[in-house]
Parts: sequence; structure tokens; C-alpha cells
Amino acid sequence: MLHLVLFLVFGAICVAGAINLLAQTHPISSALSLVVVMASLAVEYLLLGAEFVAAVQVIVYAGAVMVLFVFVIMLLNAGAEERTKGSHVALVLGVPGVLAGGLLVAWVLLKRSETGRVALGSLPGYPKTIGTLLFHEFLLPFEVTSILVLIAIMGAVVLASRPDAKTPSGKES
Amino acid sequence: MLSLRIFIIASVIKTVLVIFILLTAVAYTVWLERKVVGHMQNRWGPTRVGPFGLLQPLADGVKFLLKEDLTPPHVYKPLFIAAPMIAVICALTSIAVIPFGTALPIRGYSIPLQITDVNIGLLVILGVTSIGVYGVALAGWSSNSKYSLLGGLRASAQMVSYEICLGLSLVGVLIVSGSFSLREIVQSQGGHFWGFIPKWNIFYGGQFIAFFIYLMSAYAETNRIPFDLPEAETELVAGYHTEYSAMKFAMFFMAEYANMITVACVATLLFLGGWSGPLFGPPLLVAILPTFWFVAKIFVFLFIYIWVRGTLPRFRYDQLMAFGWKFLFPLAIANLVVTALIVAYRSSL
Amino acid sequence: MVPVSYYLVLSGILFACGVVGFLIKRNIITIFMSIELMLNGVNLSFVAFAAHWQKFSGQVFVFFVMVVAAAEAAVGLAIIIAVFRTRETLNVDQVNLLKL
Amino acid sequence: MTSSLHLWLIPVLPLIGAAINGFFGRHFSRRTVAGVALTFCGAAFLKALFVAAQFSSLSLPHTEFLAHWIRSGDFLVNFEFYLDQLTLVMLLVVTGVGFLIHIYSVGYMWEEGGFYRFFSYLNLFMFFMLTLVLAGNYLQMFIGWEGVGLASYLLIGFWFTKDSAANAGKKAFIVNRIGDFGFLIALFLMIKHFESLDFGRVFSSVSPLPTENAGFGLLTSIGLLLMVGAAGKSAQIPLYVWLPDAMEGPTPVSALIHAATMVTAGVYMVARSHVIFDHAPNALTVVAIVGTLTALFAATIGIAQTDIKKVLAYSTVSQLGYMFMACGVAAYSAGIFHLMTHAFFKGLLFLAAGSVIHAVGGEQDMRKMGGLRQYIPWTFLTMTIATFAIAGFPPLAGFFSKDEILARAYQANPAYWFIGVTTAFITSFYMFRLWFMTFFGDYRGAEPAGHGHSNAHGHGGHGDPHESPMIMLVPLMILAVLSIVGGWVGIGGRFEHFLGPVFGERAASEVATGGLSQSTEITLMMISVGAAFLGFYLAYLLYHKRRDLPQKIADALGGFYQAVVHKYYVDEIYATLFVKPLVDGSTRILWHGVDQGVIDAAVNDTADGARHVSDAARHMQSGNVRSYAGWIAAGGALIIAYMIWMGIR
Repeated sequence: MLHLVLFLVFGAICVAGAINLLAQTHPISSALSLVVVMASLAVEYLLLGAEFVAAVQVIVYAGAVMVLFVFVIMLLNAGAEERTKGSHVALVLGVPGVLAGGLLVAWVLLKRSETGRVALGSLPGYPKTIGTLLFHEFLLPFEVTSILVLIAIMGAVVLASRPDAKTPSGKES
Repeated sequence: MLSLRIFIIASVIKTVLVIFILLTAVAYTVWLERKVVGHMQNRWGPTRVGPFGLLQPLADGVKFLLKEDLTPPHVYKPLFIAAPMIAVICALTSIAVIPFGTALPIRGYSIPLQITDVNIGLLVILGVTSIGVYGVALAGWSSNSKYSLLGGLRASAQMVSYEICLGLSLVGVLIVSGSFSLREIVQSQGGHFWGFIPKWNIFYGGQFIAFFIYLMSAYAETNRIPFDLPEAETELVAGYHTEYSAMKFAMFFMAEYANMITVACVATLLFLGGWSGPLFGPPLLVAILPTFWFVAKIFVFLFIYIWVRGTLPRFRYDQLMAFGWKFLFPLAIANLVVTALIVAYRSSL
Repeated sequence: MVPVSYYLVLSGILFACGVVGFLIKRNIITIFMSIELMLNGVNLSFVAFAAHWQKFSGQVFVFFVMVVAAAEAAVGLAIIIAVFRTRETLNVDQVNLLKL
Repeated sequence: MTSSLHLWLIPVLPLIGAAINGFFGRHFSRRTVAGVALTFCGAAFLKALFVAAQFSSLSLPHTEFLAHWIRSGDFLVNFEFYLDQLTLVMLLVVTGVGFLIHIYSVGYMWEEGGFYRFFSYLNLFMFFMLTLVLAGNYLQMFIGWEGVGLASYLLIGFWFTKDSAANAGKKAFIVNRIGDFGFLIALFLMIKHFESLDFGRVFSSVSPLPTENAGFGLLTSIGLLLMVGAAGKSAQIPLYVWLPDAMEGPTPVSALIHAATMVTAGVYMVARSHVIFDHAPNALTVVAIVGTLTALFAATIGIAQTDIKKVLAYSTVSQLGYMFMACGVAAYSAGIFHLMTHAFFKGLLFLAAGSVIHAVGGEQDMRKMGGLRQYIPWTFLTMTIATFAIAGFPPLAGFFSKDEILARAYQANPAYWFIGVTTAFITSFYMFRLWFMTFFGDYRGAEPAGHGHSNAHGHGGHGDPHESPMIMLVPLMILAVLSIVGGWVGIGGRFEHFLGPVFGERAASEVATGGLSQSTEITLMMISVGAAFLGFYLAYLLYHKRRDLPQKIADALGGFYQAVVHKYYVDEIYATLFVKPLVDGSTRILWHGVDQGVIDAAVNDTADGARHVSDAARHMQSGNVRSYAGWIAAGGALIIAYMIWMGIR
């Protein structure tokens, strides 16, 4: 019961945040809505027992990735969104398509809802368990991911640096 | 095992008590800073209100409360109001998982001196402090002023950067102690090397380097000198809180000092052995002494904070970033690797 | 006891919100946030399935998704900055040189 | 296999020479080029002599395996060399005559441009011809077969800037393709039915088969197809038309390729495949008829030609017809015997003709020659010997071989013999006509200065006809000697006896029993010699005594004479019957109809269609990211719906 209540409360916050993300015109508001979604998702993870995932969700997503978003919004001084009409396809074809697909999936899932239930914190994902799995069974993907991150860092640096940037000719040089 | 009722009662009492103590500590940390810096600069600091100016924080608090709450017309109001709240709430929340001492035996119940003991306590602190960045960043952005914006930009970039070094410096300790639970980390530091050196993490292996990295990162995370660029008075007027006044300003102020205390607590717990120290005397004293040692260590750490403030100049922004990414970050990685190798070697013996 | 399908439906809703956001938002940064929203929705279903099948692999996958998302955010935001530098706009409807 | 003779050296030596001259000859002096060509060709000749010297100690047929070539399932083709008596005869003829002509060419071509190119081609020809002769299987033979065709094409078109030479090369090449087509189909039939192209295995597969006396069986088909190939290569009816045109090439080429060696490859091939033909009498009959008709037909054309080389070309066609006639009556060794003697005297005739042309500064028309006897005595002498040899005067080479063939033809069918003797008479007549017109009477040529064929010869600057240099005369003399003594090896059936093992017991036994009675044989011999004398006398009468007569006779004959002059209009008939319909059909149906109407149209319409569809579809490519996302979302929804529908069903 407690589980269901908590699920519904934080699920509602989640959905509200997601819808607010769509409704807000200013990117900062959208970003904060997304932070809310992520934070409440972390709670949902906790309900499922994935406490390490929840902590990392907060630290990495809410604490780092979204800060980066906010930083970029501030850096580019992005204003409120202009409502240009660039694409009819997106509105006419895409949105109904998404809604139809989502409804279909939801219908199917809810129809089969009796097949599986989970208890509160049924699979406690302690850091030790996750770490053991990560460094034994998933060692190769882990290493490959580290290479991916390295490449991403270099890519980001190259992309964001101005092509005509000169080295700062200050006191050091 | 505590019953739910007693658990709730104890929790509420502990929460109120801790927040009261924390706010008081914040107030007197400010007094301490003014006093210490004053003496360092060959002046007296606050002396007029109460003996040694001990009532000065109270007077300041009253002043903040009574001042007109000015909201400039050009700000983005919802966030302008929300930003200081985010800052102060995050600062106060992180204290929840910090243990102050061993369990206190009251009426047959063993009440742990800690609001809540989660086994990923350290991660909670990291998560909450990382959320705290939003307070500063949003304050800077919503003020709609170029000084504030620059302050907010600097704050978010600086804090995200140094959070990495901060986290990496802690990983060494985590490897040594093998737990995320702050209580277990403290317990792993009990005992002595060769009978007289306390078995604190700071003395263990290469963790002194980790402590140094943590110290640097902590100064940057709390926007303190020498890394106080987001609020540098001389260049950005006051950075992200230029447009703030009265209680909203006080909230940022409180958040900053509360954060200082939090990082001091974490440093004490992780590197300085927490509440461990010589225990002697009657049982009551034995029960209280750990907390005393804990507070004493925090005091030392805070004193170093103030000492640094009184002696070091401010870094330039590119120096700050270069220091973080090109010196601290590789150092932290190296420390991590060396620690891991040592632990692996010891466990293989 | 909560049916797993509830979590999955929630994850589906988040994903659908992400797609709709991609479709209706004009600001490239917001669109990017919509992608993050989709990734979060997928993560939730990973964790839910992990609980359902009592296997930790699902939680491990979440870490990979997060790492990839973080990397993607770094590169993507760098791209946004580069685009903004050349096009002076963040509106995707005005960034449409690649056509016809 | 006994000790290796390294037979592969024989063809490869000229190939090395060809490669050296072909790749580097441009930078060599003429002396070096000639040295290289002669060295490698001579080495091949010496090697062939060496093989001949060791011949008696070999177990025959002697094969030498070099390498695997094609291995496909059970089908196996090797690089293999095959040596028996027939091969040896061919080998000596090809290398010997080839070497002499190489020597001659050095003198003949000295002033020409592309000297290195000429010798590179000539050596290349030697390589292919020797490959053909030494081949151990039909496929390797086919390489040589095609290769000599290539060399022939290159050498006919040696003066490729001259339109007629280039066209003649093309004509030779294309007409040869028709023959090669038949040859190839014959090879395919062999692969299908005997699963091998190896001489030994094919022949041992054929031997047990019954003789196809009637009907049109497998062996008859193969035999006829091989004959088609042979007809193409050896210029038999109906594919002889390329050989007269091939005279556009330099004269040594005409001597070597288009008289002595390459054109006899067909005869060699038929003789080599005698096992097949022996089992297919109908095919053999066709060979005999074709040979006989070609002999007569070409000889009649030869009467009216005025170009000295054209006369010799038709003479060659005629003589090849003789050889086929011999093969057609299963007198293979007689055919090969004539092949050998013919190589000597026809090679000599061409070289001497070349010497004559050389002497008069490039003129080839006999009507502008005459009285050259005193200007070029050595050439006159050798030419005389050759003319008497081809006319069949005893005891020169031609007499023996021709007599042999006629005797065997009489044995098979007197009709063949009759036509053969008639042809011999005509041959004698036109050869002496050539002889008289060229060497007797008065010199009718204009002052050669500045008048010579600029392309054929660069000897523009000399006045009177002059004798050729020694390097050209020596081969002439050697060939003259061979033309005299070459036939003597056939006295008493020795040549046939030598080749006996190759052509089986049948031919050998017939030789042993003598076949014809002594008196019949002598009678036949007398008749053929009489025919030769008659030809000589007639030519003497018409072209030496009464020079006005030929014109009168020609006028009297009228249309018939015109037909002969125009080679019975065969070229024109071919042009009307085959070339023009082919060109028109290609233009109208294949080019305008199939190529433009179907293939091009299909390609163009596909492209047009793609463009129209793309025109419609490009509106999807709006460049707007959100539109793309819209398409993706709609597609994703469709896929989800489909999957769910499948799941429910």
C-alpha cells in the first residue's frame, strides 16, 4: 500500500514535471522541470531498491548533466522560445503517432498487469553488488564505455573551441 | 530495535536539535571568522555587542529580518525567490546523514547521534551538494544582471569541475574503508599505528594527498577564498547575490557557512577519524567525549578555512580552471590508482 | 506490491513526453532535454525489469545509459554552441540548410 | 617420362626475344635488334636440331609436363609438350624456314621504320607457332592458334598508317574468327564427351568408337567443326578471302606466315586429329572436296592476277587445297610431305618476289617489270628453281610431293586426280606466266626514281633495278637448295614410313603393299609431268612468243575473263550476302532497335522514373529536424501497432 502511494505520488510529480517541460517556453524552466523529473525518478528507483542507481541518478544527471544544460542556457543567454511553424509533419503526423503508439503500449501493458508484481525495495542494489557485476561480467562494455567517454571529451573540446581562438597571450607567455 | 513511534519522536527531536545547533554554529562561525580575520589584520573584530561581541550574530540576524526585502523589477521572479531557498535547503539537508558521535544511551534505548543512518550516506551528501549548485546558478541567471549572470556562470562551471576532484579524492578513502556508510568509515579508523599514531585516513597510505585535494575542492565548492570568484567583490560587485538583500541574502550567507560546516564534517569523518579520540572519566563524560572530539576537529578545520581566507589572495579564473583540470584532476587519479594498488597488495597478503 | 506494468507505463509516458517534446519544441536545447527525458524513461523500465526478473544486469545497464547520456550531453552541447556561433539562433526551424 | 629435353625452351626462346625487342627495342640500334631477334630465333632452331639429333633415342610420343593450368573437377588441362614424328617435321620446318626468313628480313626491312617492332612481332609469331606445334592438348594448341592469328594481324597491319593494310589486318582477323568459332565448338564437344582435351586421352577415347560411315554423328560433327577452323586458318573455301589481302604485309611476313608456316596450321591440325577423321569418313570426304575445289578455284584466279604477290597468294591457297585433298583421302603423310616441300619452294618464291620488288623499288605489278634476268641474276636463278619446283618438274621437291598426292588421290577417286592434274597444269601455267613476265622481255618499268611505293619501300633514290644484298640472297640460296633436294626424302616412301607411327598402321600398310601397280604409278607420273610441261609451253607461247595473244584471248572470253580478274566476285558476293546485311541489321535492329530502343531506353527510363519519384519524395527532406522526427515517430507507431497486432493474432 505504502509502495503504491509513494509510486503514485512520485509518478505524478514525474509526469507533471515532464508535461511542464513541454509547456514551458523558457529553456531554464524546462531544465528545472527536468531536474524535478529526475529527482522524483531517483525516488522511484529507491522504491525498486536500486539505491545506488538513485544516488548516481541525482549526482550525475541532476548534479552534472543538467547543470551543464543550465550553464549552456546561461552562456548562450537563450530567451523564450519562438513559436515558428517549421514543420507540419511533426504536428500532423508525429504527435498523433506518438500518442497512438503510447496508448497502444500502455493498453497492452495494463492488460497484462497481473503477471508480475514487485515488492518495495525487492532488489536492493548495493554498490558492492553493482560494482562486482560491473567489473566482472560487464568489464569489457565498461572499458569500451570509458573509451567512448574519452572520445566524447575530445569531441566536445574540439567542437566548442573557437577555430580562430588564439592562445591567451597574457602574462604567462 | 526501535518502535516506529519512538523512531519518529526521536527523529523529530534530533532534526530540530541538529538544525538549531547548525544554525547557531553558522552564526558563530561568522563571528569566529570576523574575529580571527580581525586579529590577523591587527584589529579587534566585533566587540561592542555583548562580551567579545558574542551577541553580534544575533544582532545581525535581527537586522536581516527587519531590513526591507527588495526585489528589483527586472528579475525573473519565481526563480529569484526560489534560488536562495534551494541553496539553503540543500545546505541544511546534507547534515542529515552526518553522525556526530557514537550512540547515546537514553532510557535503555541506544539513540544514534545522527538524524538518519543510510548506508550510502556519502553519496547522499554528494548528491545534495551537487543540487546546491542550482541555487547559485539560478540566482545569477534570474537576477537579470550581467554581474550576477557572470557570477552564476562562474559558479556552475567551477562547481561542476571541482565536484569531480572532490569525488575522486573521496574514492581513495572509500577503497580503504570499503563502505559508503559514514558511520562505518569512522569505525574503520579506530585504533592506532604502532600504539600512538591515530589510525586516521589522513595518515594512511597516500591519503594525505587525498586530503589536500579534498581541501582544495572544498574551498572551490563553497566559493571560499582563494576560489571565491563567483562572488568576487572587486570584479563582480558581489557576483550571484548582487541583487539580493535582507533575508534572501541571509539565506545565501547561511547556505555558504552551512556548507562550510558540512564539508568540515565530511573531512573530519573521512580523514580525521570522526569522533574517535581518547576517552576517559565517568560514563557521562565517556558518552559526551566523542562528540567533543568531533566538534573540536571541525573547529580546527574551520579555523584553517578562516586562516586561509586571511592570508591568500584570489586566483584568476583561468588559473582556477587550469589548477582544477590540469593539476588536481590528474593528481586525484594518480592517488586513486596508487591507493587501489596498495589495497589490492595488502588484501593479497 | 505494485505491478511492474505500472512502472513500465510510467516509463512509457515519460518516453512519449520526450518524443512529443522533440516534435513540438523549437529550442534546440529543449529538444536536447527531451532526449534526456526519453533516456530517463528507458532507464526506469530497465530498473523495473531488473526488479521483476531479480537480476542486477538491468541496473548495470542504467549506468551505461547514464555514461552514454553524459557523453552525449557534452558533445551535444558543444554542437549547440558551435551551431549558435554560426547561425546566431537556437531555433531548429531556422537551422534547415540541409535540404533539397 | 625419360630424361627431359626441356622442350619448353623452344617456344620460350623467341618469346624472350620478342619481349626484349618489344619492351626495350625502341632504344636499341638496328644492329642490336636484329642481333637479339636472330639470336633467340636461331637458338630455337638449334634446340630443334638438338631434339632431332636425340630423336631416335626417344620413346614416342614423348610428352613433357610443365605445370597444371586448369583444374576444374575431373577436367584437367596442363601445360604440356608433345613430341612425335609429325611434331618434329613441323618443328624443323618452322624453326628452319623461320630462321632463314628472319635473316632475310634483316636485309629487307633495314630501311623501314618500326624495325624493332617488326622483329618483336616476328619473334612473337615464332613463339605462338611453336606453342601450336608442340602443344600437348587442344587448348594449348588453341592458344598457339589464336596467338599466330594475333601475330598475323599485327604483321599484316604492320604499315598501319596505310588504310588498305589496316583493313586487310582486320579482314584476316575477322574471317579467322569464324573458323576459330568452329574450332572452339569442337573443343567444347570434346570436353563434353571425352572430358579431356589431351591428345592422348582424346584419341584413346575415340579409337574404340565405331566408324561413323553414315549419318551425322558426334565424330563427324567434331571433324567438320575442326575443318571449319582449319579452313579459316588455312584459307580454304569459303574462308580463303583474307589471304590474298594479307599480302599488304611486308613480304617476309607473307613468306613466313602466309605461305610457309601459319597457313599450314590447319593442315597440321587435321593431320594431328587424324584419329577423329579416320572415324568420320563423311567429314573426310568434305575435307577432300573442299581441298580439291579450293585448289582448282584459286588456281584459276591466279591466272589473271597482275600483282606478283597476289599470284603467289592464290598459288598458296591452291597448294593448301592440295594438302587438304591429301588429308581428305587419308594420305596425311603425303599432305605433310607437300606441306614441307611447299614451305621450301613457296617461302623461296615469296622471298625471291620480295627481292624482285626490292630491286624495282617497291613495284608489285608484273606488267611494269620484265627483263630483270640480267639485273638480278641470283634472284632469277633461285626464282627459277622455285618455279620449276612448284610446277612439278622432276627432280625438284614439288614433283615428289605433288606426285604422291595425285597418286593417292587417284587411288581414292579418279575425279580428285583429274582435278588435281588440271590444277597442276594451271599452276604450271600461271607460275611460268609470272616467270616470263618478270624476267624476260624488256624492262617496262618507268624510271623508279621518286616513283616507288612510298610505304612499301623507302628505296626511292636508285635508278636501275639492282641485286639485293647478300644477307637476303643467302637465305634464297639455302631455300633453293632445299627446294631441289627437299623432295628426295620422299623417294621410296621413306617419308611416309617415318611418319607411319603417327598415322597408324593403315597408312603404313598401304605404303608397304604399294597400293597401285608400278605401271599405273608411272603413267600417272608421266601425265602430271606432261601437264607441267604443257603449262610451261603455253606460258612460253603467250607471254614470251606472242605477247599480243593474251589480250585477244581475254577479249574473246569476255565476261568469263572479267570474272576471273575480279576473283569471281567472291568479295563482292560476300559483301552483299553477309557484310551488308550484317551491318544494316546491326544498325537498324541491334543499334537503333535493341540498343537505343530497349537497353538505353530501359536505363534512361529507370533514371527518369527515379528522378520523378525522387522529385516527389524530396519534399520529405525538408531539412527540418522536427519533420524528420515526425516521420520517425509515425513510423515507430506503425511498427508498434504491427507488432501488437501480430502479438494479439
